[in-house]
Amino acid sequence: MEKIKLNRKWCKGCGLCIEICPKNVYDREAKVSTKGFKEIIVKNPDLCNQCQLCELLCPDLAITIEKTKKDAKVNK
Amino acid sequence: MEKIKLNRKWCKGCGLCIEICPKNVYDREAKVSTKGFKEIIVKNPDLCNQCQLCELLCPDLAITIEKTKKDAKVNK
Amino acid sequence: MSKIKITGFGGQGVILAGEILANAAVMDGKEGSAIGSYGSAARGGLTSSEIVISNEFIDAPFSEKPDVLIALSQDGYDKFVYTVNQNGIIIVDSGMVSIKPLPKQYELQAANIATSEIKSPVVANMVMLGALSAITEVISKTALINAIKETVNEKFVELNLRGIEFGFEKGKQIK
Amino acid sequence: MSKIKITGFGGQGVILAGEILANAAVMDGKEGSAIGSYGSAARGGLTSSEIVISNEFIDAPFSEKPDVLIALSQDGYDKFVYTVNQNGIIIVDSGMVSIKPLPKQYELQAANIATSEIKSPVVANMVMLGALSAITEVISKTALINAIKETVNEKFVELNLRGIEFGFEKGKQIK
Amino acid sequence: MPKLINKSLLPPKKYFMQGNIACAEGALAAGCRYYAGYPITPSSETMEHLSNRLPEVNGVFIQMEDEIGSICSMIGASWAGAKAMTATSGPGFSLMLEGLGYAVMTETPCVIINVQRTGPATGQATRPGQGDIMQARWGAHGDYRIIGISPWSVQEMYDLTIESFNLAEVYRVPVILLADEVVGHLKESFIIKPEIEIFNRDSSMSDKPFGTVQDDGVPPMPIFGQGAKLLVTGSTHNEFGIRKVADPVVQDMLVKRLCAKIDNHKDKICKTESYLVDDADYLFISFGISARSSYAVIKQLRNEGIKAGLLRLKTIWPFADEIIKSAAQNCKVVFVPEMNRGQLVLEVQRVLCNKQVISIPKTQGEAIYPSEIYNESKKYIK
Amino acid sequence: MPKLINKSLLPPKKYFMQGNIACAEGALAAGCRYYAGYPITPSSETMEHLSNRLPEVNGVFIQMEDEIGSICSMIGASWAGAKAMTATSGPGFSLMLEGLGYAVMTETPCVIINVQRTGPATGQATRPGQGDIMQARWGAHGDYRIIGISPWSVQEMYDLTIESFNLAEVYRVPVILLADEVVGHLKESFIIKPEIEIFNRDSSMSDKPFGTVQDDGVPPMPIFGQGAKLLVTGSTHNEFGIRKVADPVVQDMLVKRLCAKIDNHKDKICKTESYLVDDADYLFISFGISARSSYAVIKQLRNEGIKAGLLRLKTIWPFADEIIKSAAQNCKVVFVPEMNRGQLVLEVQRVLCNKQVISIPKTQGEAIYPSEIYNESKKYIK
Amino acid sequence: MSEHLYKYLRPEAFPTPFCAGCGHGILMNAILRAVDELQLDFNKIVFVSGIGCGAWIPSPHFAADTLHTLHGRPIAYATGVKLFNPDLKVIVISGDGDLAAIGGNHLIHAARRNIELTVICANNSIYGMTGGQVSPTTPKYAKTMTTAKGNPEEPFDLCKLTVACGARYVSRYTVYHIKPLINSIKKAMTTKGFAFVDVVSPCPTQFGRRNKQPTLYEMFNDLKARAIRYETAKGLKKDELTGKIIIGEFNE
Amino acid sequence: MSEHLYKYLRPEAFPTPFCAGCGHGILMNAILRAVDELQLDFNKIVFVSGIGCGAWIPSPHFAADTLHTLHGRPIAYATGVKLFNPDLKVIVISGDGDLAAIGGNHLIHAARRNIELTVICANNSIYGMTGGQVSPTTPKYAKTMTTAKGNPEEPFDLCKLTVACGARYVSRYTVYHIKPLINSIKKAMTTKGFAFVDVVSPCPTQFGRRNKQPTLYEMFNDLKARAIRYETAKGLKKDELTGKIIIGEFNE
Ligand SMILES: Cc1ncc(C[n+]2csc(CCOP(=O)(O)OP(=O)(O)O)c2C)c(N)n1
Ligand SMILES: Cc1ncc(C[n+]2csc(CCOP(=O)(O)OP(=O)(O)O)c2C)c(N)n1
Ligand code: SF4
Ligand code: SF4
Ligand code: SF4
Ligand code: SF4
Ligand code: SF4
Ligand code: SF4
Ligand SMILES: [Mg+2]
Ligand SMILES: [Mg+2]
Repeated sequence: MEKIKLNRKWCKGCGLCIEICPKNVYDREAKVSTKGFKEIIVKNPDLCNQCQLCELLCPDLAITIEKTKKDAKVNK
Repeated sequence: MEKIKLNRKWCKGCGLCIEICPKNVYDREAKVSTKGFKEIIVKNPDLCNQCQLCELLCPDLAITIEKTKKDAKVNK
Repeated sequence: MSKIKITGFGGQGVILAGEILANAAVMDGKEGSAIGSYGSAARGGLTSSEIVISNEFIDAPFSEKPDVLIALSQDGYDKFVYTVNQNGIIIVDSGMVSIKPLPKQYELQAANIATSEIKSPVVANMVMLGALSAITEVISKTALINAIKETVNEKFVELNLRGIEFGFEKGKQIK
Repeated sequence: MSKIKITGFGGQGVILAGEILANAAVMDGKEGSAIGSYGSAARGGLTSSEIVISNEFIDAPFSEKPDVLIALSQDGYDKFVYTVNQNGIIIVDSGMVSIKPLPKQYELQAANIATSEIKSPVVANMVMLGALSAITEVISKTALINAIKETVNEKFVELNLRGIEFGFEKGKQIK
Repeated sequence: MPKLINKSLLPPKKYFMQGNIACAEGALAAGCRYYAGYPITPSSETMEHLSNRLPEVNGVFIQMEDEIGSICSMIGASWAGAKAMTATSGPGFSLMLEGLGYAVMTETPCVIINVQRTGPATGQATRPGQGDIMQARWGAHGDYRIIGISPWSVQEMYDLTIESFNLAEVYRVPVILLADEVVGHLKESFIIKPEIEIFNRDSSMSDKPFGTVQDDGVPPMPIFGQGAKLLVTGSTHNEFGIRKVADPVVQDMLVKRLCAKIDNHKDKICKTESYLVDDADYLFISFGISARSSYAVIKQLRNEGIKAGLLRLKTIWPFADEIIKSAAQNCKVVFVPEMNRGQLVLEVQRVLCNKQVISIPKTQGEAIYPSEIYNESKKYIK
Repeated sequence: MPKLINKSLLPPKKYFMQGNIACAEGALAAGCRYYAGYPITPSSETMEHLSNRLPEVNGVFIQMEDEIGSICSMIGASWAGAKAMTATSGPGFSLMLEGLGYAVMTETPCVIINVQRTGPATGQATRPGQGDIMQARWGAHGDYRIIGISPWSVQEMYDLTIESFNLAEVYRVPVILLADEVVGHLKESFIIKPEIEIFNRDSSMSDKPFGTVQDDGVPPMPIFGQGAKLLVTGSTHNEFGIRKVADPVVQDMLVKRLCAKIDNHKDKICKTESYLVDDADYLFISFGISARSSYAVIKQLRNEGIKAGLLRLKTIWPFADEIIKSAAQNCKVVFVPEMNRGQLVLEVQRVLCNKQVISIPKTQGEAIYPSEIYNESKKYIK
Repeated sequence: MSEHLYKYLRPEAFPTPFCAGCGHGILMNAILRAVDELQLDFNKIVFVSGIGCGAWIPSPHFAADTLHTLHGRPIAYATGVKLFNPDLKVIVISGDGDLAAIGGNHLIHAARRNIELTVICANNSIYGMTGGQVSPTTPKYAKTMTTAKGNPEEPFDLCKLTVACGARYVSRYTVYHIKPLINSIKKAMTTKGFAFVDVVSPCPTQFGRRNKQPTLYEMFNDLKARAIRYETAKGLKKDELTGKIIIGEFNE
Repeated sequence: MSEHLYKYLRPEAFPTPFCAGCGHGILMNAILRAVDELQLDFNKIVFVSGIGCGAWIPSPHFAADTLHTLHGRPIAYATGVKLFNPDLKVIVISGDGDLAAIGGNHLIHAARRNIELTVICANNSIYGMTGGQVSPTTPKYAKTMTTAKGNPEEPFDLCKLTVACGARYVSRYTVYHIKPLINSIKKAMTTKGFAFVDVVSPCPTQFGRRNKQPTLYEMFNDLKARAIRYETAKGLKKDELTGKIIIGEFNE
């Protein structure tokens, strides 16, 4: 089960996740897609510390951070 | 020249002048007039101390206090 | 069908009188309607009430040409006196109005009666209604009394009824 | 009278292209009109522009049945391809659109040209206008150039002109 | 739509009451339990009466900050399940038009009382007029239909207020009671019957609260809190309530249905009353207090041996064109007395193309009197 | 009224411009120096353009808190001496109606641009419609007249805006430019001529700023600060501006004059354009962008040998009944294409009683296209 | 009123249409005194009012340019007048219902924009003209035509409100406190920016009658009892201020 | 957004119609989190909104009863819903133009009346939907479509305004301050009375582009730089606060 789910259908490529992630988890594809921007990719999922910033701040509700057990309480 | 001018055409007989005058200058006639109230009269003009309260507070702008010289500056 | 107009100035209770009259007619089992019209300022200006009493559905509830004019003030008298139906009558408070010499005109000093006899100038309107009841068939005294009892604030019922009585007596005299 | 329709998605500069085309016609001494229509969301949705060029007063400024369809996106191509006038032509960005086999259809990869040759994907629209000018009589290249110089922000004139040039060359090839 | 019979709230009997208050009582009898309004002469008595009466029946009364707030809050309450009403006069009605259009678009049952005074603008605030007839029909932007009803007596201020609620609920449409200052302030006798016919909206759960199979149908209207997950919007929407702001077909179907659900049911909606119309050579067509003066006139004319008749429109909108056509079939001249510069007459002229249709307008801030109608009509009566 | 010739503000030449911006430039050319408005699609470009341009010509621009504030502030500015304007669309226009009535009652020159979109309610905000025609005529309470004008091109967005100001000044009446989204957003070529005909209000001192000798006259309009001690009121008033809220005669005279000053000058106000009307068997009557599609249709029909003609109403209100009657005299069928459910057609039917008048309505949030008009009319063309 | 002020009046408009004992007449007097003491050019003042008894104060009584507008809209009209001709002094006089109920939005926005207007609220805590319905300044629990059991709502403090919007000068006085009132109106009229004066003006007919103060004099007694100076009020707790009328200048 | 919140959405409404990087989507997430953490019954909530981008937050995205009303009027509609059925939780979500420009009057009156509504202002300091015109919360000197040379007007502080009207709970956060924002929305939703949350929500398209912050990230940096806590702000002078965004709870 992957920790980070990126809903490409909803993402509009604003790039906030890339800028805001403290762990440099996200990046863009090299080529512009038919949606008119370079799609986002989860480049380094393993670096994620589950801070949830991206999930909470993604303006297109396109990111889910699945909590692994040990972190489950971090953001209660 | 009279010191207190009462404009009967404008007065509606609210009675405030009677109540408010510190010198008891005003009174009412005995009989109801065709305007439907007992008209106001200036009963004791000589008692007036020219405080101007009645002039300033008459809601129908019906009272003028002519200032005699000695008091002329009282309300500047 | 009777068309009545009551006229006076604001504060004389013209509208109330009209409503009591129409209501009384309804209590008598008839149809009754009342329209009050206030002057421009609603305060001291000309006021009048149009009452229609009928045994069937009232068509136009106006008293353009009243069968009875009840005048409590000079302005009202002057404005409406020539609108009265040719067989109509006028009941006028001659203490308040300097009247013109006209036929079928009944005079009483309602305001004076109210002030001196009843000690309440505000019931001049009831005095006029009482007189109306005595002078014409338009309304019965009983109906007026019932209407007052139903409409008027309890505290003032007595006063108003006295107005009716005095007016009725006076009406009988001048009839 | 020529009726042109340009279609694509929001962000491809479809509306601007239409305006430059119509404006160019005006600079050529003709009458030109342009109507832009945005999709429901104005952001990424289907966008199209209707241009009419004429020597006299333009009656209805619509391109219901365009003489030329310029398609930059699949959605727009699919929606309008069968509305083209029976003698009309289609100019399509075959890098963006999977096309149907149709006569009088001119294909060029405008977006790719813009990205790879001009290093600016946003001028694909100008590439298409350049091609239009080469393929048809509808508008002269000079007029397009003048219109761009007049309309476009100075900083981007150069870029847009390059789009026209590339498109014009490509157009000549595929004509 | 199932009809209910409710007991009247007030003891059944003959009353002597003001029109505006009879209207308030009619609303209560019809089941109105929400009133939002803003004071304005000559309609304020309705609101004043309801400010006392609604709490007695567990209803809600609120005086809002203005008329815009009033109509909007009324619409909100209707979606929360209320039979809701507001009352106003010209200036306030002018402010409600955007909200009126919203009520039409969202198919929200509600009742607006307009006690008409003399305009335009502030005009003569305490004086009667009938100058808002066309405004009721056309005052909001875009294409739509409403129902407009005109009472001519205190009895009808009661009865037709009930009728207004019934129509609003059945057709999911705002209904405007186009009263005037005369009937609003008139006091006269009227009868409250023991039982009242009531129609309530169909509030059954539905996932299509804005769509029907028929082109002219009225969809069910679930209310808030039922779990229907309603999408209520004044934007163009499909049967589910989903916004479709660029879809030509949805727009067309919606507007057409909003019009057709009223137009196609004219025969059920339109109420008129005929007085001596059958053999009339001279037909008066009127409404509200003007019709009452007209009634006096036809009686007078009949007394003179002139065959005059009156067709009174209780329903002004939708316009009863078929009824009018058939009533006017055999008459020579049609008169339209009204307290404005000629509004209803335009519709009558359109419908009665080949007749001589005479406008009898009055804009003097007074009722139109029988003598005035009589004198004017006599010019055309040979 | 003395006519002035002003130099145009922009260099005279052929331009390529958006309709809404041409409208703004027309206003400036006409002398507009005050704009108050509130953003709304599809009219906002006019305001945006003026926000930049007005300060350049020492004019005043303000974005108000809403449309009510906009129209009221515009009226205030007009009495301070400004040629003043606002622009809006359906929902905003609905909010302006009380103010519109006030402008009529106080005889305040001002111009309202309504770039019509698809209603009712929020409808399809970015899409064209022509559904506010009747609203412009009847939207405010009471009896009144306004002038309503319909441009069909960018050229006319410029020219007829100037004309609107001229008429507003001459007749002291609010003028409504009934544009639509298509002409508002259309970009096309148009010509600015070097000189412009301008009419200004007569602002000479007068103690009777609300009364004239003629029953249908326009009084002079002194402005604030001149020492005229103006009494401006939306209540019924006499020639001096004094409130007369219970005087039947004053009310009657005022309302009659407000109507007559427009009605009696129809011949000067109403502008129409005829295309191939003289021998037409089939007459199209239309306005705005619908007229342009109609124009394409008559050309097509003529090509087929069918005698079709177009009468285009530049002036919708007052309604050009005489012109329409004479244009339609010899035709067989009249068609009225419009982007609503049939509004103008009602007036045409009233006026052309004995003709077959066919409504060609469209409410799809799209322009009405030539093919649609053609197909519909062909059903009646033999 | 002092006869030297008669020149500001249209005598034909008198007697006023106000009820006997209406506070609005006192305010009328106060405004003209202020104008006179400031020696303002009456021909360069435009008085703008809405609809209501209070709105009748200038129109038709003042022999100046007057703009009697729509209910709730005088500030919007005034904005147009002032912006187009800044040489005019523009003074808005209207009721609490007019300015704070239906007109509340124009009030707060004009204050925010700091348009140079003098706005005088003839505040009788009731809708006088339409027969005594509750207004947004009616005290809690007071009886009105539409709150027969007592007003359940909290009223606005219009001074707090306009201060929160950024108004340059804000004050409140009652017509009973006539001299400070006149002075405050003068200050408002000379403020460079938006000025607001909330004037408590008794309505014996619609408010007094229903709340056991049927005459102006009785209403004055009530005002006297309830008035408290702004400076004093600052030291008090919320519940100590219940029922009080804070008078004075609110800007600091 | 966490998938356990998907149940509150209508998936067919996604992707949202908002521009890339629009702050309103973040607010959408925050509101649903608050609802979820409070375990509110979603079938008993009515979301009311006006017209504007912000007004689209609940409608059609939330799988609850939604009432998408007229521009400026959601609070008036909400008043009707709440008064007639007090068992419903009524939450108003709309833009700054909607709530504070055209809708300002309903806002202040609902606050005064203390109607139990949760009002969330999706405040992007601009009219997003109509193309970037100035709004009553646009900072002074900022560039907009109708203030190309910079906004000459002072903006409202909507928190001060609603506090002055008597609102029970008033706060401001930016969407960047996401956790305190969610907590504050929760407090607002459980307030017995009128609650107002002013949410600063960047609009890169219409505001950012014109003011040198073309992306959401740049706008966030600006918010970070300008935000100052209410408690801190209290100690500062007016000019020290110029350009600052005061965040925190405003009721004391
Ligand atoms: C749009 C509109 N709504 C309502 C009215 C009715 N109306 C006239 S005056 C008034 C209230 C006046 O109250 P206020 O402003 O406090 O003045 P006051 O009479 O108390 O001095 C109202 C509601 C109106 N004229 N216009
Ligand atoms: C009565 C009315 N006036 C104007 C409009 C046009 N309009 C739609 S949204 C909007 C502004 C929206 O701004 P805001 O509320 O701040 O929301 P945002 O788009 O910025 O989120 C306007 C003016 C309208 N729909 N109705
Ligand atoms: S923040 Fe969200 S919408 Fe923006 S790029 Fe990342 S995933 Fe896409
Ligand atoms: S949860 Fe935190 S660390 Fe993990 S991807 Fe998101 S922002 Fe980066
Ligand atoms: S205060 Fe004025 S109005 Fe009242 S009674 Fe005295 S003189 Fe008359
Ligand atoms: S001036 Fe003073 S003392 Fe003289 S009459 Fe008036 S109130 Fe009395
Ligand atoms: S009703 Fe009240 S405010 Fe109006 S005139 Fe009478 S006392 Fe004054
Ligand atoms: S315009 Fe602004 S507020 Fe509207 S969706 Fe785009 S970024 Fe968001
Ligand atoms: Mg008041
Ligand atoms: Mg915004």
